[in-house]
Amino acid sequence: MDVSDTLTATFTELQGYLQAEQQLREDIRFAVRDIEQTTREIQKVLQAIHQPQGLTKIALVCENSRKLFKDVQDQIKILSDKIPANQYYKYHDHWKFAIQRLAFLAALVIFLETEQLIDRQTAADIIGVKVSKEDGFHVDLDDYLMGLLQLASELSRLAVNAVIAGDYARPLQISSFLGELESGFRLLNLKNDALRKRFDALKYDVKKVEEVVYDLSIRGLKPSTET
Amino acid sequence: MDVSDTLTATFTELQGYLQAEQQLREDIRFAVRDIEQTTREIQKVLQAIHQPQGLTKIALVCENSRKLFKDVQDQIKILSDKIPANQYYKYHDHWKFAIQRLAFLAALVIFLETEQLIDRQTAADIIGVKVSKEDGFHVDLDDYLMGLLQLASELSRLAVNAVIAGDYARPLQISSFLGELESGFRLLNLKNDALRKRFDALKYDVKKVEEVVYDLSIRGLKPSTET
Amino acid sequence: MDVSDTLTATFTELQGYLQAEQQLREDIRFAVRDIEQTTREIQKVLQAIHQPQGLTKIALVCENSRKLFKDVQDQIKILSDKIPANQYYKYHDHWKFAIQRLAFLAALVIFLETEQLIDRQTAADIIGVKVSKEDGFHVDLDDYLMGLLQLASELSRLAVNAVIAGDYARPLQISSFLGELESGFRLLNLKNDALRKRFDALKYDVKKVEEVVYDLSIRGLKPSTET
Amino acid sequence: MDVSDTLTATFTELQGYLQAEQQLREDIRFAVRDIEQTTREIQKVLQAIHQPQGLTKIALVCENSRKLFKDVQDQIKILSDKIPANQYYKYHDHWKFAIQRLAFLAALVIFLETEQLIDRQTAADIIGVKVSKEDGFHVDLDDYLMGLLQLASELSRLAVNAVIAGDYARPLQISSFLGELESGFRLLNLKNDALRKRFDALKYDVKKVEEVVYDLSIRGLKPSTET
Amino acid sequence: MDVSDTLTATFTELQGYLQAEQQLREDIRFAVRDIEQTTREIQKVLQAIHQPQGLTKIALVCENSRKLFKDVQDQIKILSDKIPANQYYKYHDHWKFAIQRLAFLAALVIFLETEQLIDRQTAADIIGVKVSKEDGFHVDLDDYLMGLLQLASELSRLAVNAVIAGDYARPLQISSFLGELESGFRLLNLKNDALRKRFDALKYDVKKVEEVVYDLSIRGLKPSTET
Amino acid sequence: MDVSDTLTATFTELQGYLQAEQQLREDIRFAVRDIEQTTREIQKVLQAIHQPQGLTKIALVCENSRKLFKDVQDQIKILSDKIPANQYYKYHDHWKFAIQRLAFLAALVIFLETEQLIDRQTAADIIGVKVSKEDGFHVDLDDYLMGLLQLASELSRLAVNAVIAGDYARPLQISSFLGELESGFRLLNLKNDALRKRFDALKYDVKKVEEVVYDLSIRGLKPSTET
Amino acid sequence: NDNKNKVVVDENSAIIKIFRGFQGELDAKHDKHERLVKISRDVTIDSKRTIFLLHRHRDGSDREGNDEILNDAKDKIKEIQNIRFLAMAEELEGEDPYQFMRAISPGMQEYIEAISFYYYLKHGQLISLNEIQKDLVFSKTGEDEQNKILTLNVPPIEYLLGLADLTGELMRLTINSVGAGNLETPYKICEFLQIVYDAFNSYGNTLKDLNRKMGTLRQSLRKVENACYTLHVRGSEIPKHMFADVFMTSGDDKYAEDVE
Amino acid sequence: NDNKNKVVVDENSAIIKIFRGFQGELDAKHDKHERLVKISRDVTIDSKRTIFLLHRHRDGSDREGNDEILNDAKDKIKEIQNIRFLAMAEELEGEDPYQFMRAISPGMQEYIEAISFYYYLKHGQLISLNEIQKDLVFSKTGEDEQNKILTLNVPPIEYLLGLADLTGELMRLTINSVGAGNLETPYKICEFLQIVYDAFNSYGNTLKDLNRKMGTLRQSLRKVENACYTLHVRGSEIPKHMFADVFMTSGDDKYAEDVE
Ligand SMILES: [Mn+2]
Ligand SMILES: [Mn+2]
Repeated sequence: MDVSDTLTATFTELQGYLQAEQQLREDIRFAVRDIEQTTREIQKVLQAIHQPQGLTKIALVCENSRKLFKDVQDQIKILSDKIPANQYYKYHDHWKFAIQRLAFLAALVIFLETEQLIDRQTAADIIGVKVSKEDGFHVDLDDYLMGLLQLASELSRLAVNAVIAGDYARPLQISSFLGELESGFRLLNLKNDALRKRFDALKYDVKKVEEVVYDLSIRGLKPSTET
Repeated sequence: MDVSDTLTATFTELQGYLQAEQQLREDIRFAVRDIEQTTREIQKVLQAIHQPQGLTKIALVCENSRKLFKDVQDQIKILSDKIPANQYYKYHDHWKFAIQRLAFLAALVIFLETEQLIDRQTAADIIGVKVSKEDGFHVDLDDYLMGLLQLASELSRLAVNAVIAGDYARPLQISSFLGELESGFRLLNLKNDALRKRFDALKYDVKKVEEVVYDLSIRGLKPSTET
Repeated sequence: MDVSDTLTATFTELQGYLQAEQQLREDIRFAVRDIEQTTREIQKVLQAIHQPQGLTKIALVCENSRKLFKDVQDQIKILSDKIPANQYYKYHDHWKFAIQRLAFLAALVIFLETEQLIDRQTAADIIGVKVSKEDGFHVDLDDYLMGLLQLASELSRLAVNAVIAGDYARPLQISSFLGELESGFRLLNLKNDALRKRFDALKYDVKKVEEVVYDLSIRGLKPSTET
Repeated sequence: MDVSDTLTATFTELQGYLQAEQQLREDIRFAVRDIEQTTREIQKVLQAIHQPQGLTKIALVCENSRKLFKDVQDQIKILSDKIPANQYYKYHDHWKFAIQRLAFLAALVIFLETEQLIDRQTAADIIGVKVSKEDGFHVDLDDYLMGLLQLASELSRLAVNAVIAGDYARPLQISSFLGELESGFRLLNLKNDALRKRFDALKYDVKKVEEVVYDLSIRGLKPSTET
Repeated sequence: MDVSDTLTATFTELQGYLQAEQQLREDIRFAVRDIEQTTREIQKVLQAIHQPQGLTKIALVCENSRKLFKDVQDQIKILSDKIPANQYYKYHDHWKFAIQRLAFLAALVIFLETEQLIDRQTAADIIGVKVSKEDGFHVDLDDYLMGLLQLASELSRLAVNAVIAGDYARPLQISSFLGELESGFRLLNLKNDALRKRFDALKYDVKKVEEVVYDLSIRGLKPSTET
Repeated sequence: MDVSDTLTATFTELQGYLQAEQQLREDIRFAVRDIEQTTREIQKVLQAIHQPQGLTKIALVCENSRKLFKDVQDQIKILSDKIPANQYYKYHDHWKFAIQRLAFLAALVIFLETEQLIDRQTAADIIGVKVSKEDGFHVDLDDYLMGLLQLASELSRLAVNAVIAGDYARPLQISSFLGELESGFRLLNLKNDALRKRFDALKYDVKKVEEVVYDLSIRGLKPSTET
Repeated sequence: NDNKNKVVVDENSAIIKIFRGFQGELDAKHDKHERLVKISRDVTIDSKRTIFLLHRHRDGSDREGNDEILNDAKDKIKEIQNIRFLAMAEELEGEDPYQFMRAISPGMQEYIEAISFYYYLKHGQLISLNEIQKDLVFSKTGEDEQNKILTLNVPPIEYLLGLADLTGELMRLTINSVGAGNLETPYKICEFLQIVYDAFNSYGNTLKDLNRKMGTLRQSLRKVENACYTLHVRGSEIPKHMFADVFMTSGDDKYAEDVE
Repeated sequence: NDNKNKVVVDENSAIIKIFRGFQGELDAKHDKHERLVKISRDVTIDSKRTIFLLHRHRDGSDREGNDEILNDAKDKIKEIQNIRFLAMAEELEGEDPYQFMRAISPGMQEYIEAISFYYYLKHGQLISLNEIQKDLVFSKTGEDEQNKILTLNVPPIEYLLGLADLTGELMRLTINSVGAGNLETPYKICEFLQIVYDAFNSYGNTLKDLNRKMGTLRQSLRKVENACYTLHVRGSEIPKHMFADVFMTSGDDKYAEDVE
């Protein structure tokens, strides 16, 4: 019959679409797993800064991380090639946490190298994605901001370990950086629950570092070179 | 200070992005509300088919619905103009149910007019969207399928009311159509929980119409013109 | 200390306020409990219509219910005397379900007596409240509508039991009534979640009665007096 | 130290209490498990009524259940001997569901034998407990009522299966019984949430059986002996 | 009809039982509300210890609490007179939290007065209940233990506030007491989920106080009188 | 009937199987309860290290724990004798937490005695199990690792209490140990949710000890013997 | 990979040495788990497809397509056994199978559902655990050229859980049969489900997973009973002279007696 | 719109006539509700911004920016009153305000939080309900050119709920103050919160919404106490000769006695 044949053809075609989508999710899962693996390796490398001699080897540590970021870029490429135009947000949940973590690690590298806040373009370049939604596979704004908040926690820990390692200038530098970062976040009208919650933790990170600076100053250990 | 200024500039820019997004969600909410309003009116118009004289006025009912669909197309245009490229799925949850409902109503009109299953292209045209993700604001495959399943329930009710109105041919036509539809869905490997659950209801719709046909046949009321 | 004293004074005053309110809620609870008790009795009286001989005793059943409604009016008076001006909606949650149930029962009595839809004024008079909020303790429009939706369910059950009792005209009368009621509700833009959800049940009730009429039609049992 | 020693002594003593209580719970668990086992056996025996030939063997089925109820009485004795005075309700949760189930099964036996509602005394006698709290291990009123509500569901299922077995009188008898039961429950002001929820299911059971009677009526299958 | 009349009689009787029970619950609610009111007053009196001058007024604070405990004893009497023999645990949930709170407050008074752990007999005497289930209205063992765990949290807060008030000895005393308490609890095999969960909080409280003592130690503020 | 008989026979056979398994689970539960009791006693003995004089009595404390571990070995034997070959993981959930706790306690003893990480063989020997699953009742690798993570928390608490007790070298030793442990864990690709979650707590423990070392450093209390 | 780590990890540390060993062990276990999950997922998909295919079977009718459908299903089942389950058995060789039960259980249950559905359609009987087990014993030539027997153990509990799911498919079969005018199957299935339901009920609360499925089982049974009921009351209306006409597919006239 | 409906709706039906009336009434209520939600949302946003602004205030320090911040905040608050709340009062004229409480409550609570935070920074005191109420009485020229008084009623419960939220902001203020080396504010806030906490505690379970906020309030109090504690133990370490140097911003030497 006519109706029946058309209908079967239609549904056979639809079944093709559904299967393709299911396969795509599978592929994404695998691609993201590889990215997460490299991310963990970068993190392992960067942990060295907390060790007694760590701060003396910053250049080497950053260099090694950047090498691994090259791998990340390739893996991101593999992932992003799979995502059809217009469908970034359809699958966003799959890679969101990985991208946040990478944004954090990139920001840490840039801070260690330049004492500056990473901007979105630089973060995107290091990770191997675009800055803007319009250009394709990008770093979502919320995810970039999450990365910055993770950076704050890491730096507050670094301030403590720097003192142990006898580096009294680093806490001042971190304190000033975190103060700026906090001011920046204050400018944002955060709606997003996850971001706002994480932002509250930032204040504690700032406070912790300020206490370290306070400890240094009452003992006369605060380097005077600071302006 | 240098760092501070850059940082402030960066965050002021970011704040702009966040606010724009919040505003966009607000705009989408309003646009979708208008669409839902017209959708309800179309549904009201099409309800007439269940009334005693309803089946004699099908042409008029369909014509009236199609006029309202013109309004929908304009409203969809307003909505889709707001959605930036690549971000359909970021806001999909906002309009998903409205589109499903529209797909159902379009399918009902087509069935009443032609006794055929609406294809995706036709559905998209009537609603005023694209068929394929690549072309922009489209009807998602899952939503189209949901619309078809809603159609099945409506037709099973129509079969009952047709008999009350003395139209004994209509149930046969519906029974055959739903049988085809069920076969079609069987071809799909449904993963999606909502779709699969709704699909189980389809079987009961089919069974209900089959019982009507059975009632007609044992009473010799089944028109013989059917092949 | 100054600050401390002011604070303590403020909070003590507020505590008095809270305690008074709590006492009032307690009183309301008791008053509502009495109303609910009478409501259950009315409902029990009206249940008789579903019994085999029930439909032959409608006049008596309605009369008995109306006697109990007199008690309700007194109990409502006791309740409404407790509510301060302009605070009806502050405590609305306490009696809302009771009023909905009473509106339903009043509507059932009117339907049985006159085959007509109860209007708000009549409902208010039977229950012993005002129609409009300006006049004091009234029946909220949403609650009145909820009562009508409950009526629909009761009537769909009555259609079934009427057939059992051999009354084949009643289902047609109910079907026509529910059809009009459904059309009426479709005119409304329901926002309220509870009403809209209950409205979905109405659709099911209408369908159920349609199926009863269908059963009568196909067996030639449908009285022909109907137009 | 002094403090430390007293404290250890105190807690060692407390541990004794806790261990004794824990042992008691363990014992209760085992005793209840045995009761549940027999309960399941009774249920299995009674399930036979749903089978095609089941309704012809009612006398035998009831007799067999009553034999098993003798075992229950012994097992209840073992359980109740373990419960210290005053502590029935401390451990009530352990056997509450078992007692509800037994009340249901006893009510089913009585209904099958006499078409009457079981009273509390009879239920207590069959199960082997007391009626009143004051006399010791008893059937809690709520649990007895729960048993009755479970009976309603079972009977609504029986109405369906009776028709399959060709017994068209049974649904009428059940419908009338459930109508009475519903009226009875309407007199109760149920505060217990579980009971109230289950009562809603009763309304559904009543409606279900009414629909069975309706199906028989409209097809002229309703036995005329009923008035 | 016969069946119908018996059934109505039965349910009318049952309604009597239910109403009596409901009334009893109402009475219990009121009695417990009064107890809770006094409990809150005692708590308010004892909160003073956290204020800057609080620790200098311990004798007065304890005396004032003990006066209020006299009121509690009367209120407990009123409550316990309402509870029928055998039914303590039927209504236990109504007053369980109040008794836990009272046990905690009694334990706090005893700790402040003697630096000792309150034993069950003392706790029961202060609250005005019995120790053992057999003697009637008593403090359940689990509730007594809950009271002790609440004490631990309160003391960990007190350790912090004592330091603010310049009392550096108190944290040491608390740390040692909580250490003992923790050892005591470790002897118990807690099955009660609520208790076990609360016990986890105790470990946290102990750690918190240890950190206070640590802060004092490392700054040379720890009083040397302690061995 | 044929089908019916086969079915009944099959299900009766399966019931026997289920009952045997249930009995075995019951036996396991009892055996594990005994192990847990001894575990709690060991833990209580080892808690002494946190007390002011605790660190001076380490040898004695370890000796006492080891005596109790002998009992554990016997109890483990009783348990493992019950488990059929190749069904260790069928019942693993019953004892997994107990084994984790024992692994932790064994690791603590070894750390106190040797300042070394316990290896799996040693842990297995102390607990009385095998290392490898081929040899029978063993310590699962995940459980052993869980034990190590619990050790980290315990040591971070010990670092604090060591400072209180005036032992300034211990925190350095712990800090270095935990740093290595963290590096070790970073080598692992943790998939297991529970382990990964617990690993996050390790990071917190490491940070806590770093802060203790920081406090010592900045006050010049850090023993210089450390390299 | 190793090179990268060397930058930061002190390979002389005793702890690091110990953990290097764990790394391999954990990875091996996780990888095996992953592979088993993958196989299990494939088994699930294949089994679901088999069930879908079997639903095209019209039991009780002599449709010529029926044999073909059963043969196709049999082929699919053989394929699952010889490819998927063989791979699974190889992975589990020498392992405690319960260690990976969470990975393999979903596939195994779905397979049991599929094969027991097939068996029911073919033989009108419940397949036994033994029969299921028999198909999952493989003979394999080892490296030493010796034949080795690999057995993939089917725990009775998985068998029960698979059967619980079967009842859902039987319910669907009933609904489809009613639609197709098949009058015998619904009654047969109804009796079958009543026995299964009674049996599962008599097991009590011994099995948590089973408990979870009992609600669905009860619903399925009620749906099947209602379907039989509908058939029965509707069947009662058939005018005698039309009887042969309407039920020509069913050679059974045991329902005639119900006609008034 | 009306034309469209006529196609299908029988306008002679009594029921339809009745429902036509309801349609207008329901729509009017919903529209008012929507408008109030919108105003309330705007109030919330403006209030949140005011609170953000106020957190730049550094209490206890004589920063010249402080006055400016307070003035800016005052302007914002006035704007909320004269634009947002006036509009709200007009919407509610002649209504039972509790009918729309769910719409206006979020904004009102956030506003109470903002104004009480402002008041605390300015006066170091708790703002009273009366004072809040006073600002929400508007005088308006009606159509008859007569002056009319519009009052937007602030229920005591909303006041309490707003205060409960204030405690969170005071906690943040404490954390910021500690960072800024401000030593007086934390102790003052600590005492303030202790009184609020005791008072709310003594109300018991009378208020469900309040109960929900008690957990947060308790946490805030503990955080403030811990902050004071930290200040105290850290302050104890300051070498005497450095004292003036470190705490030059605080003219208060009541902490000197704690220094060993
Ligand atoms: Mn299935
Ligand atoms: Mn806030």
